[in-house]
Amino acid sequence: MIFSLIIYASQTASQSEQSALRFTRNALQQGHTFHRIFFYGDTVTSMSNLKITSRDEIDITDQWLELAKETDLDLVVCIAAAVKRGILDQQESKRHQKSAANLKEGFCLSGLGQLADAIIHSDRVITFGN
Amino acid sequence: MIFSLIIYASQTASQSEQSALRFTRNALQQGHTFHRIFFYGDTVTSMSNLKITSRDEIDITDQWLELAKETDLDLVVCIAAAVKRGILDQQESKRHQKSAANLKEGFCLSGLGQLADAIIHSDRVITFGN
Amino acid sequence: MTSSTLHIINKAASNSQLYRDCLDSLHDDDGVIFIESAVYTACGAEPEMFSNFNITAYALKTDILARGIQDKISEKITVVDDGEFVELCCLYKKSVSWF
Amino acid sequence: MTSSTLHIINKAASNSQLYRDCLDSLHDDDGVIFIESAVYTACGAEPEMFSNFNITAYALKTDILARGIQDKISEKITVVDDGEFVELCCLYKKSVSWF
Amino acid sequence: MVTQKKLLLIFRNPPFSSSANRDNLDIALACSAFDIPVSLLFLNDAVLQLHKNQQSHLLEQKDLTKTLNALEMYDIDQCYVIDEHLARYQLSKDDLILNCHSLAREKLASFIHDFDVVINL
Amino acid sequence: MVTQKKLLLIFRNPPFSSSANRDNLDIALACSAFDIPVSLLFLNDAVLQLHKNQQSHLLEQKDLTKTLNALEMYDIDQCYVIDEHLARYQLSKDDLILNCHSLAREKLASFIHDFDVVINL
Repeated sequence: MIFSLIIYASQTASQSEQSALRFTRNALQQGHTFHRIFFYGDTVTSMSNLKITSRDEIDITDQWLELAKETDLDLVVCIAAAVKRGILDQQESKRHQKSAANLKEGFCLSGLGQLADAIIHSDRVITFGN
Repeated sequence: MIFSLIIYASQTASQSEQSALRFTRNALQQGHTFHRIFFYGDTVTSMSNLKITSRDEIDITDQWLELAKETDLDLVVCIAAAVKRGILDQQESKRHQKSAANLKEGFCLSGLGQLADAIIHSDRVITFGN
Repeated sequence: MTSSTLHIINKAASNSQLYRDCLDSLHDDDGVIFIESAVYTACGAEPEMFSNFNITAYALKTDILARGIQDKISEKITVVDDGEFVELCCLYKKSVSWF
Repeated sequence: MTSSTLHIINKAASNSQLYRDCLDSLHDDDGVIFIESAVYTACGAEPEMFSNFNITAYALKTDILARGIQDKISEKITVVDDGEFVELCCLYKKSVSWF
Repeated sequence: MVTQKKLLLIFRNPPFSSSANRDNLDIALACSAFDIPVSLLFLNDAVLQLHKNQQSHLLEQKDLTKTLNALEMYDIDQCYVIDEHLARYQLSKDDLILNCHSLAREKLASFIHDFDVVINL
Repeated sequence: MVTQKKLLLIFRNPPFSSSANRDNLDIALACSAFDIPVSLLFLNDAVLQLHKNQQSHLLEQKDLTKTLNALEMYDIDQCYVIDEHLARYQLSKDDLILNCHSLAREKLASFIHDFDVVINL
């Protein structure tokens, strides 16, 4: 079965991103595939590479990247949600003449069209939110 | 009367920061003073200088800075809340060997001791949260 | 200045647990002010839930006007402007925010 | 595969409006799964509120164990592990998340 | 060939309280541009988002009303509210900025049942 | 000379659901270090934060239990719960990781009345 997920919750404010990650791991183990993981709303602030996680805590964002390495997940961060919260890739940073880019490598900024595409091409769309 | 405020709400997710700003403006007009405005929790993500506000929207963060210019407000962003959400000043950026700093100029990173100090030295502590 | 508390609530009454906790926390002579989405609670019959208490209920004018509900505010509610909200915070000895 | 819906709810029952909306949305043969803070709803008497419906109520084992409430789960609730949660999402035709 | 799926977007928040309503509207516009048939359901406090006479400039916020009014241009004309939820806020359909279908609360479950994908922000 | 103020921190969230409980605890520790007398009130769902036998590692989260257990070291021993809220979750004081005073719900208002500053996250 082909899944897509929408994740809509600040990482610091909820367990949603962790629930979504566990769901993805388990679905992949069962042989299902993922068309796309779409990060929307306040979730996008997790994808900052300036974030500092203390040694006794686990950064869920890095676990998405590890999983993506093994399984070719398409991790899309909503570009409109990202730029208004100060999460920029090189291109957006240059375009808006900002001093830095801070989107974690491995995530990709793109538009809501990617969510529409995910709805069209997935058997199931599951939302994890808060 | 001496006020301090705690602001505890993501700017994108609530009206709280705007309510706090209006409160501050009105209190200053009445001749009250502010010992400190303490930004805590998800509020701190508003203080990113990488944030892009579209032309038809108003960036509340900049209005705090304007008000602070006229009235010498002490705008403190909780350092622990900030670094774990990827909001860094030059010093934290260097200390954690990160590629950039992104705290908006005019805000200051500091510890929860500043909140304790505000409680001790203010006649009223008002929380605006979400 | 009173020795009482100003309770500041900013969510709609559909957050019923928040309202129950706030009600449980109301002491004689406390005040409640409805701001942000809580101004809807100042409409029609809703303020009834506060009527068992000897408290004054206020609602913030700016938030009422922004939501276009100025014609629906209950007569039991004292509508205050932004300046008067500040004055209430001075009048009451402390505030408790419910959000 | 059924033509029914899996309702995924993740808040404690103190969010009563969320639960009312979810209940109003339950069609015959729909399922409900309690995850995250909603697993508390699977304790004791709480699942009663779902008993008027011809639905199956599940609760997520990992979230139950993390909260230390494994001994309190009602017999009416089917406890599922993370893998079975995925299977439920396949079994039901679509999901609606309540948060 | 991909079968056409019917999408329902559920709104649950009052205006100015979170970015969810705007985020959900943006999904509606994007999906409509991809020819996905979109319906909008304003549950509970979300009916307040449709209230006439809002003055968002007082809160220095962007006006969602404009986007809502533009929905028809995007061929999104399937908007629903629940009678009982309107009544709770003493609203009638005339008080709303959109032309909405009203649903009895008892019909909600079968209404939702008919969609293929539901996003509930 | 500054008068000593009594601070009450109100907790309202179940565990793992938001950062509010941890943020509130951090305020408690900081204020205690400044010799502000601190009391903690666990309202409603927040009593669940005190439940024994939690296994936060299953959710890859940091354990708040350790910080709660350290409160006494910081001379914070004024922790309160409401009888009725415990009962709602079929909990007794023995199920809690902290030694809490229990309050009748009817006493809540006068309890809060006695503090000088209240932070309710």
